[in-house]
Amino acid sequence: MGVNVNPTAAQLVEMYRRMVRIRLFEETALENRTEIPGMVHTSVGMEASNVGACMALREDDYMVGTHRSHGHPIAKGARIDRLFAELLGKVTGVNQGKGGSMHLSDFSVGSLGETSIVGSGLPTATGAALGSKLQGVDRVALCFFGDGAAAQGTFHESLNLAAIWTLPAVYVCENNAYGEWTAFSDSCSVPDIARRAAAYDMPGVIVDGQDVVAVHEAVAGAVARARSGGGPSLVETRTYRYFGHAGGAEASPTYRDLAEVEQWRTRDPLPLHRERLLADGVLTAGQLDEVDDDERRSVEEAWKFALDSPFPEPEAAYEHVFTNPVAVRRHF
Amino acid sequence: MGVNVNPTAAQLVEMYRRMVRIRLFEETALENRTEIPGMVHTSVGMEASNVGACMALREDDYMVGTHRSHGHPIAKGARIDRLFAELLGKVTGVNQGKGGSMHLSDFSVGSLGETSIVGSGLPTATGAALGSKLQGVDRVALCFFGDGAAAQGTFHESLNLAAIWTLPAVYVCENNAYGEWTAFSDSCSVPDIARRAAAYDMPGVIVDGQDVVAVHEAVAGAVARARSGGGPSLVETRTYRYFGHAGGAEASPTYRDLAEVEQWRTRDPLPLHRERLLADGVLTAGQLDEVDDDERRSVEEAWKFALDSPFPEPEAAYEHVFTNPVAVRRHF
Amino acid sequence: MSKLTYTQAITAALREELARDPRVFVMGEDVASNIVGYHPGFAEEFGRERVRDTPIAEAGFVGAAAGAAMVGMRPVVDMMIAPFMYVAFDQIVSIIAKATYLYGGQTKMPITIRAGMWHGASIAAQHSDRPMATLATIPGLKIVAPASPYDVKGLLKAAVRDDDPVVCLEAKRGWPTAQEIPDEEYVIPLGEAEVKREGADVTVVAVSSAVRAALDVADSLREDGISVEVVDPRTIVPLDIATILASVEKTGRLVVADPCHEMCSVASEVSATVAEHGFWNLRSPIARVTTPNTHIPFSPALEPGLYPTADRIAAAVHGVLAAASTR
Amino acid sequence: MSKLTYTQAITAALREELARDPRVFVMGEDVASNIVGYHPGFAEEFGRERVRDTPIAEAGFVGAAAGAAMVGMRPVVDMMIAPFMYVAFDQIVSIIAKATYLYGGQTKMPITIRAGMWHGASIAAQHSDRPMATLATIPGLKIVAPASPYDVKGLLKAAVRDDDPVVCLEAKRGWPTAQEIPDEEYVIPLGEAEVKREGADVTVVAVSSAVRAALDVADSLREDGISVEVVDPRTIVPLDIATILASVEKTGRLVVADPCHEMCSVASEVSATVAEHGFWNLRSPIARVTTPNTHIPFSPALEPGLYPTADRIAAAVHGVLAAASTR
Ligand SMILES: Cc1ncc(C[n+]2csc(CCOP(=O)(O)OP(=O)(O)O)c2C)c(N)n1
Ligand SMILES: Cc1ncc(C[n+]2csc(CCOP(=O)(O)OP(=O)(O)O)c2C)c(N)n1
Ligand SMILES: [Mg+2]
Ligand SMILES: [Mg+2]
Repeated sequence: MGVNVNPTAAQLVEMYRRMVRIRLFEETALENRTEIPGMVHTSVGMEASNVGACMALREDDYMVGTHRSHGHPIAKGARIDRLFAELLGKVTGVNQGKGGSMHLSDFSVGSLGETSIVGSGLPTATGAALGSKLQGVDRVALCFFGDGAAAQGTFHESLNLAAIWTLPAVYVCENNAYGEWTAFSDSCSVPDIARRAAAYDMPGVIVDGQDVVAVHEAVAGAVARARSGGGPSLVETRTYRYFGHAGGAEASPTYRDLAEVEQWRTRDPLPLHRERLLADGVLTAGQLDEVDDDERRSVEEAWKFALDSPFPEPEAAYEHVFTNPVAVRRHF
Repeated sequence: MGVNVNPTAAQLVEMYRRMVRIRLFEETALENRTEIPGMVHTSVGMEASNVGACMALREDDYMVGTHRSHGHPIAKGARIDRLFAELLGKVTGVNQGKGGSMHLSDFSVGSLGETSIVGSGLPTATGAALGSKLQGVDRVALCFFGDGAAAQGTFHESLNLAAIWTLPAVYVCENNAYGEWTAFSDSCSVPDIARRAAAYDMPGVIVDGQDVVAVHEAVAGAVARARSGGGPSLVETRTYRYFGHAGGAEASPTYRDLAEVEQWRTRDPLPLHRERLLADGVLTAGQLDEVDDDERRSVEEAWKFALDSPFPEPEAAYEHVFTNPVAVRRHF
Repeated sequence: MSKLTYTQAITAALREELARDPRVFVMGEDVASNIVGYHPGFAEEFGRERVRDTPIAEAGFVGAAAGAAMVGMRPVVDMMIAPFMYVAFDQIVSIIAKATYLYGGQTKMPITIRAGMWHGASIAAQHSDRPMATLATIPGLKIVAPASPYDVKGLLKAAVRDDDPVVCLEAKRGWPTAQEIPDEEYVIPLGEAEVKREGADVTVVAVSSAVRAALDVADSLREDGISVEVVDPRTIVPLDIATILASVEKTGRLVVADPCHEMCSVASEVSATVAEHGFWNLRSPIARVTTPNTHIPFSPALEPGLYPTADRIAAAVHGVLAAASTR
Repeated sequence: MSKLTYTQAITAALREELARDPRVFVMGEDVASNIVGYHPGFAEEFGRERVRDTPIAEAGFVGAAAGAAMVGMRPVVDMMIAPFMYVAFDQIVSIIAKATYLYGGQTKMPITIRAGMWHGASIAAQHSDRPMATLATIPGLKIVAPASPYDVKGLLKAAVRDDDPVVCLEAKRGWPTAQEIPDEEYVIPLGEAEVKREGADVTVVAVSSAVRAALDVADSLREDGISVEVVDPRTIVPLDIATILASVEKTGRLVVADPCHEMCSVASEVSATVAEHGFWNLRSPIARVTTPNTHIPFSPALEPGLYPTADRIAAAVHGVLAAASTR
């Protein structure tokens, strides 16, 4: 995938900005965990993978994600006020409170929905790519999925379909070393997912998932290939989640060593990229701090927007079952 | 798979015998096609693959097959009178008339049922292998599936499971170049199925599916590996079906050239093996003719048995829904 | 008017819709090679991109239809035989049926899933399913079950034009003869039952392949002086309860004939609806004529009697008439 | 007697069955690491071969249970959350439910599939399914829906010992408190309903998580002089029709409370059965209290009222009593 995909300075800054935004969004969610109904799966530690991949896309490209659903739409450019409101089940939520934490989305920026049935998004993304091809437009569809999801049959079926149909699809496996509490090596018969690309005659690469530029480069290559009619690719980002599978800190997890978490934290994607921006003279420390402050302010405002927003009216439960509704017996 | 698996002379003869049996069984079915209700998928042309693989198993090993269901149980040693009776829906059928042509079986010889949902047998065989392992016995489970079935997610899930659990399973893809009317190259993104074994870290080999000894050797190697705790393997037999997907001769098929069929018929597995037996001095021509006559007689008898057998009583429709029955409202 | 068989009516509907709207495309196993006969000449007429053969990967290609629909296409997926849907069940339930709701109306899901119900064909338990009720338990799917060539043409066209997922469950052997069909285009709105025979004594609500049998019963009982009204819901979801209740109000007696297995069948739903909302009009128990809770056996000695045959429907009609008189 | 929660009762049943029969083994995602809490210490006690973690591959491991059962094992598959079954739906329907029939009784299929129904937990449309009716449309599956800790222990043990596939649909949040449970071993036979409260005026047939609400209604209406009989079928397949009909014979009025979506629900089946076989005993319409045919929304402002709450059941009881008096 030797495409020249050097990001511009503006892009490098925007990468930093979006990673900070995800981190602050997640920290806010965890701090207010008791306010948020249902399950919460955070992307903290995985921001470089989320952002590096999404910023390799155009805004009108498509992206499909997973139950770990916060980072992807933010990386794709979704407005966070409506995402926060969704976490709280408010009517101002991007899904009007129908989806919640596991199902963020923003169709206005090509985020076609995160789906919480593990592996179920792979065919959707494949179909979005098929739609592009049938319409003769050059939009690419990117699918995020986890290392655990790679054991699902939909992985196999989707990659095979995309390959035989030469679809403009990019499959990004965010390998964060665990699916729930199961180590990757216990769910996968080979040491990496990328090598399975060979089973579909498509390129497969492994990339450092903590380095946003490395992720961007690998995915941008795959996107360029897809956009120019070269067909699908598989990119595996090696990354890690700092917090528990669903929720916050783990006191003494049995499935992993806290030392492992600490080890990964030494390569945190935010300082890594921040130092690069400083070293390369893209931004000064002061400018970087300004970005941080900016994002902090807007995350705070967005959270406040969500808190202040009203809940939907009870009748809303009956809306959106269909686009052309049919009569349903109601209970209120 | 460099196990020494040279078949004995007796085994070589038995291979011939079973191939002749399948051929005659199928020819009888086709001659009497109008007598047989429902769909019929024949194995004519694929006898070496059926027999070479099954004869690499012990009788107490397990085998799971497909909608193309006649050759596999015969190869595994099932009594053909009860198979014929099953084709006619008779009470003497191996499934008491419940299954028909697409679902032959014979649990008494380890034939755990052919299943007509394409790809659905792969998890079953995987589970039989798991059962063996849990019971601490050394029985192996073999799964036949087609080139078309290799596109199903169950292929991926099963091979991955078998690999991580080191199960005594052997996956035999009978690649007969088509799934219905779709050419293999239109359904598969790589030129062969065997190379997908690498995606599961298991051995994968391609073998001449018209040469019963070659098939036997490859599968016997895989079986030996499985039996000794070495885990699963994938074997792809390159073979061909002479007749239509479901039924008899095709006048002018649009999806393949009749010349292609003729080409494959020049390497028919029966004369190929017959000539080897002659050349190697295993049997004389007269002895081979005796085998043919033997099999012809017993196939005729078996067909007559089936014709003469009674149909099940109507109440039989209500039996076997459960092993421990529950009351069902009846209509007769 | 032209005489069309059920299959020809499907072909006509698909051809018209493919010609009308470039966003419509057909996808399934061997659709381009026309193996089942629905798509004669389609590959040549519309090209293999829009008449798209798939590998045997139902979850993959049904799910791909969902993604294509999200970006503005209107896929028509051919499942070939209804039970093959089970392989794609999660995609149908978790994505296709739920996406519009889950994402708060941000996306339409204009997908048509065509599935032939081939019962009565000696193809045994794995191939003979009639999953109308199974799918009806899933909100978010519209379901049509056309019984006749006329109905399948009009309803399939409505399905393709609808902005929601519609499963078209086709009674592949339910209407054995050809039928006169207008040459002009027509569409049958989803959710409208049809009173296929007017009658005064008993209402028979008949679904899918039971419709033809119910009509035969109505015709033959007329000679005995029994007047049977046959109501065909045609659409299972949304179910036209008003037409059913109006008929029962008139006749006071109800038989429901439905090829689903009895348990939680469409027949059960119709019966429960009338027992709840039309109770005071009932002059006798509601009889269901369904397939028993067995699987479908292969043997032709076992299979045919399991479905709602004319004989069984007629017996049920006599039953509800007799029961009423004992009141 | 010991006080056990619903989850603890499941644990107790599984531990006893694993200890009793070496052919029994447990399989599912993170069962050994005990992520949901059903299997504390099981990995140590029974080993990781018999307490088997699986990759996320539902079709693969559910299908593997089928194969293991065919060769003499008795797998207990943990689906974690009920809708994950859809991913394995073909294996459940085409293989597990059908194999005994398809192969003419040559094989038993002693498989238990455990699936938690987590509705009311703000986990939205893809995670909140209650597929009791969906599965009941499939012959060949026995289905239990235990409401209480006592019932889940006894029914789960019966499921594991049965030679047929049994789906145990667990009302994960349906019985919030612990319950006294005998220390001695007991098994509740499949197919036996329980009259959980005796009463004279109205029968409430309540299923799964609606049972607790129905009992609360019975207790509170007693104070108003209304005597409600609560019948819990406990097993959906086979359904104990006799007990239901006997109760309706006594009370003459029926409310069915069921967390399934209304369409083709278990409530519809119960209602249709009574409308057919208990019609002459009915003194008023049969009321169903179900989940409407919407999906389950995430927002806590929308979700709770959708299920059969005590308020809705009580309103239905008043409704059928009022309706009767207008006769
Ligand atoms: C079909 C299905 N099976 C099981 C689950 C339960 N579950 C939720 S997240 C998860 C682990 C997913 O692992 P991975 O794909 O690696 O994603 P990660 O959580 O690590 O981001 C599981 C098993 C589910 N949601 N869907
Ligand atoms: C799940 C499913 N999809 C589709 C079919 C219809 N069908 C029956 S056989 C067949 C082709 C199978 O091809 P292959 O696996 O190569 O086996 P072959 O028939 O060539 O032996 C198809 C598509 C089916 N039976 N099951
Ligand atoms: Mg992971
Ligand atoms: Mg083939």
